[in-house]
Amino acid sequence: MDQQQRQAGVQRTVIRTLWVLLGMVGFTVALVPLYDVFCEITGLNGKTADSAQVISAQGVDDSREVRVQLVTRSGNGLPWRLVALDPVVTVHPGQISQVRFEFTNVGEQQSSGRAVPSVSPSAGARHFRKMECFCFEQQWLQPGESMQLPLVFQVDPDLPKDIRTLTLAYTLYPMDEVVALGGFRD
Amino acid sequence: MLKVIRSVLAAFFGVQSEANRQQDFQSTSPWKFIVVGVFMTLVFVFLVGFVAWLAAN
Amino acid sequence: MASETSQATLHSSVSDVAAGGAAHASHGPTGLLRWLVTTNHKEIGSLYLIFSLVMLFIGGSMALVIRAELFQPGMQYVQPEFFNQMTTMHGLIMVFGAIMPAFVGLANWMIPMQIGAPDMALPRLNNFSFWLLPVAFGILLSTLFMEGGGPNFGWTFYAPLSTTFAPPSTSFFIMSIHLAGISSILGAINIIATILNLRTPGMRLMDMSLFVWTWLITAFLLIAVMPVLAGVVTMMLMDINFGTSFFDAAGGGDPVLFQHLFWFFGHPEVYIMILPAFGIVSLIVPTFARKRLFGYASMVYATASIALLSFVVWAHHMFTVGLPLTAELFFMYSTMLIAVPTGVKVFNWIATLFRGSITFEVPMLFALGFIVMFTIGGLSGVMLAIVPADFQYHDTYFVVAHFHYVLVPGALFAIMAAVYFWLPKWTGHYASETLGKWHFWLSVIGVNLTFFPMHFSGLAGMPRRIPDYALQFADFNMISSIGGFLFGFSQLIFVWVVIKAVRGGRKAPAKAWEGAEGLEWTVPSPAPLHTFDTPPAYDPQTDSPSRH
Amino acid sequence: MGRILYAYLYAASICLIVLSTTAQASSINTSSGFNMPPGVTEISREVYSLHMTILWICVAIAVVVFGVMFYSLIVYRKSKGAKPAHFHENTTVEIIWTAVPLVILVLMAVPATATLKKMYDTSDAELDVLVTGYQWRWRYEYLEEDVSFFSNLATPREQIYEAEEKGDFYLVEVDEPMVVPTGVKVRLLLTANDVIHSWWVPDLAVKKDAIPGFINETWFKVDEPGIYRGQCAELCGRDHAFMPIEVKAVSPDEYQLWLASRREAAEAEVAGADREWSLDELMERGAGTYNTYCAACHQPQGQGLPPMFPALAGVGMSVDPDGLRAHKEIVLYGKTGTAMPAFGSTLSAAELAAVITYERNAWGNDTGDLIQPSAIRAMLESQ
Repeated sequence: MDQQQRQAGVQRTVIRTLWVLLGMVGFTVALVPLYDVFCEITGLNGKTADSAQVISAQGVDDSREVRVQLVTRSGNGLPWRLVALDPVVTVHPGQISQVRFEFTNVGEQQSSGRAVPSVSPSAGARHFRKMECFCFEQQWLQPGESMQLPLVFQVDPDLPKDIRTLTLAYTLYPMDEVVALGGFRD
Repeated sequence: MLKVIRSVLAAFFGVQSEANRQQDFQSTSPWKFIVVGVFMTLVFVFLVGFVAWLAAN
Repeated sequence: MASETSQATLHSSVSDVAAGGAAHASHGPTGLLRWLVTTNHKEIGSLYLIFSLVMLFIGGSMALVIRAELFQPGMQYVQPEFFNQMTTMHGLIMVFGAIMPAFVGLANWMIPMQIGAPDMALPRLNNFSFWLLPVAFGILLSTLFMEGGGPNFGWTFYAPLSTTFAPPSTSFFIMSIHLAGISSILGAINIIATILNLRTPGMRLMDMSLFVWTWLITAFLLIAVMPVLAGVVTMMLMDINFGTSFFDAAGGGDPVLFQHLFWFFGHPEVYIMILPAFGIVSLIVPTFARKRLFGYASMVYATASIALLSFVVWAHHMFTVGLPLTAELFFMYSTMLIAVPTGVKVFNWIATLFRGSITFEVPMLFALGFIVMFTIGGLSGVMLAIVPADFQYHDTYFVVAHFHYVLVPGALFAIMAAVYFWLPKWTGHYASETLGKWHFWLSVIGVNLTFFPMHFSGLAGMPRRIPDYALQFADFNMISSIGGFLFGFSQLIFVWVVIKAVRGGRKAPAKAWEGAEGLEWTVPSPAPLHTFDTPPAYDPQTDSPSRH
Repeated sequence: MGRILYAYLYAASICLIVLSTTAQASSINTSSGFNMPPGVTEISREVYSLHMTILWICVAIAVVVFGVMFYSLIVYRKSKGAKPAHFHENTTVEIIWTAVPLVILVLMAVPATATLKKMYDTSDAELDVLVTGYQWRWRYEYLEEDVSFFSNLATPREQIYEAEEKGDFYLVEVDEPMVVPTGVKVRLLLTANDVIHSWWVPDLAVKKDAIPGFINETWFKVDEPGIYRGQCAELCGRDHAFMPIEVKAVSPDEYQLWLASRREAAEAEVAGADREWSLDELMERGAGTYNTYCAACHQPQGQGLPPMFPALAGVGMSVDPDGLRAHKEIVLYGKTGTAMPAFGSTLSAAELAAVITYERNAWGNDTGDLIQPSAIRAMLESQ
């Protein structure tokens, strides 16, 4: 075989391989948003939607009761106190309920924080619909300021039958600067 | 086309007879096999996923 | 990425081949500079092999630090933070610095000779991809001397331990991974281009040796997953330095995303480290059984099948992160299924041995050791696939035993087998049989003494990556440590064997082994610097490993 | 080829010798010393039998495969005059040896699926405990019971650094075990404060990752009273080896008594902030608190491990007379992006005041600052 042909072949192969490589780079970049979408659809890892959802109009299922536990935690570095004022509520699937949380800044400076939610068991996460939640945005508090914020939610009636307790945990994190890449999309 | 699918299936199974193999390699372009292979992988993923879903519920 | 540089190198390399392939390097510079600028596939192959041998000893010394500390319960020699750096660096160096470059080195040496090509398709790119490696690992090793020490988060570098809570040197670690990754990608492109275009006239794909076949598939795996690794470390870099939150829940990210991305790379990576080993064993077993490989076609198909399936099993490394039930079941089933084509390979080798005419030269010993011990590692892999049981095995010494069986008497033994197999071709001299046998038997005893007890300590409840442990695990750890030192020091015999063979020894003919087949055995031993400047004659009817 | 066999027999005999000696060493779980512990729950026993089933299947496969292999190696030696055969393919044989493993695998998947489904069924638990992984300790919060506490490694440093004889439960003992009632389904909610940890108790067959910002769940039900020990299973930094787990299962009555005593102790701790403390009292209390919660990073002599963990002795805010406010804030609220947790919500006012006083006066820091628990309480309750 002559050199000319070989050289052309090598060049063709290299170009094709580079295209495959480029495709994989693109795929990698796409994996992050794909993962988020996948999580939101399946509730993978207990993630819930990060913006208000519409009310599911399937009606209230009075035959079932679901216990909803509300747990709060504080991350490192924010002089705030977050208290669930209604730590446990019992709801019927489909019913719209409201619970209250109290945020207090015990520090000496104005600061901002955000409560990041996680639902367990994760199979129940996508059935936990939030109509109104402080977790959709970050909060600002003056020193010594305290405020009560509501969470309006609905457990949709499609919740798997074997889930009778849902735990919603909020972890409070300081928000200094947010780079909208990979994380929150606000 | 059916032959290609059969060959790819054989590949998944990991067994192929020499005669069929010879036939596969009569065709010069591997692209048919690669495309069918990737497609069959997706089918396989879907199938296993379906079985897993059935088993879970 | 260094795209401009590589583009430039690439173009000049292509024209280099066009210029006749024979011209380069024969009247180039001499001495050290010659090795720095060489474009000869044999010289670059040697560079890769020497580099990986050096890395094997550096990574091995780190393993011995680990084993020394674990010899007895209590903290004796190192502090926990240094211990963590040792486990991390040991893993990174062995995976990216020893095993992978060794296979690339073997590919460089043997692929052109096995397909009748004068050189690799892109010789200058070849040189560039090699020299990226010493730079990458120089940077990686230098992190050990930086403030706060080197990477200490395990070779899997799970976020956020490797991002928010990592030592300051982590950016250098990321840079070295990038460089090693680019090197692998360029190497893979070169190998694909060589195999697809430079085969001697008459050699079809299905006439290639299994080593070439497995490397072709491995190269595609590299192209597919190295960008994912590069992507994941880039995200880490941004999380550390630019305030993004890919893996940080505080900013809306997710640490589990890291694990998904890492293992989407990491599982195919496991096969990158084992497929070329399959190829090597598939050459050596028929040679010393004096019988054609059983089921050549099935072997090729099974390799392709393993490669494809390796993309859909990644989460079996993550069974305890709390995946939904359906996902756990999916990954359990797919993992069990991937064991089937792997098992088929083992059966094929044994069927090759069956009714052969077997002799036990050193390469054969290592290949047989591979089959036995890789199978042990494979079987414990099947156990690990069973999710409920994996909850007990996960992150224990049982896992450590499993993957070391796959990688040490697996991948590493295959590399050793290859070196003994081709040393006569490379140096013109046979390796010393006596020393080689000592090396083999001490290695076998050392490996099993080190890693077999780890199954027991893991099952009994010893977590991995701990510098100190409960008294219950003391005996097994002591044995593992003794075995580790025995294995480590036995490798000095190997160095001596290689040096001896380079300097002299029993002269080898062109066809160094009675049962050997393939084009590499048609050129004289030692192989001259330039082989197959004119493509050799090839008749599939008589020369193909798949002939009837 | 006898030599290969010999080598294996040799290795095997060494292993057996070891097994016999290990059996005598004190056992930290129900393991025989070299096998998976059968454990103490219905699930753990199921997992164990699943493990034994696949183990024996794998052994059987190995015996067949290696049997054929060694038979070939022994019989078809060239030195015995073996002549090579010429076959190199047999589709029927190949299909059989592919199909047989496939069937075996399917058979293994069925019981595994059933057990896994049980392990995932966390419904109808009677007790919910939130477990939080910290670098390097666990925290247990009994939800709806108003009981919470840290569980720290109890093994003294002297044992680790060879200055003292090691105890039977070296590295697997804690100061405050997690106490659970027997016969009750306990649901664990797992999360972490900093990096990923993994909560593992082999006897309960429970291993689940604790992921910062996310919550996972699993469950167990212990039938027999006893102490079950485990360790963190996910590399979490320097002292990963030093954050054990101890689960103490007691009768439901005893459990109620324990809850009451915990609440009482917590009340006493709160009441401690009502009175004035002397410097000596604070220093003594502070030394204990410091060694339990701070010494792993900042080191027993306050020298730290820079750059990750800053020194406290002689430098920085702990010797700066104007640094008191900042010092209190960092201890109470933690520091973003570091391992420094917010102790304000987890330790008592007395402990916090004591440890800050200690840090400002120990190792020659000698600032003379004396922080009263009441001042800390005022800070936490916001002005």
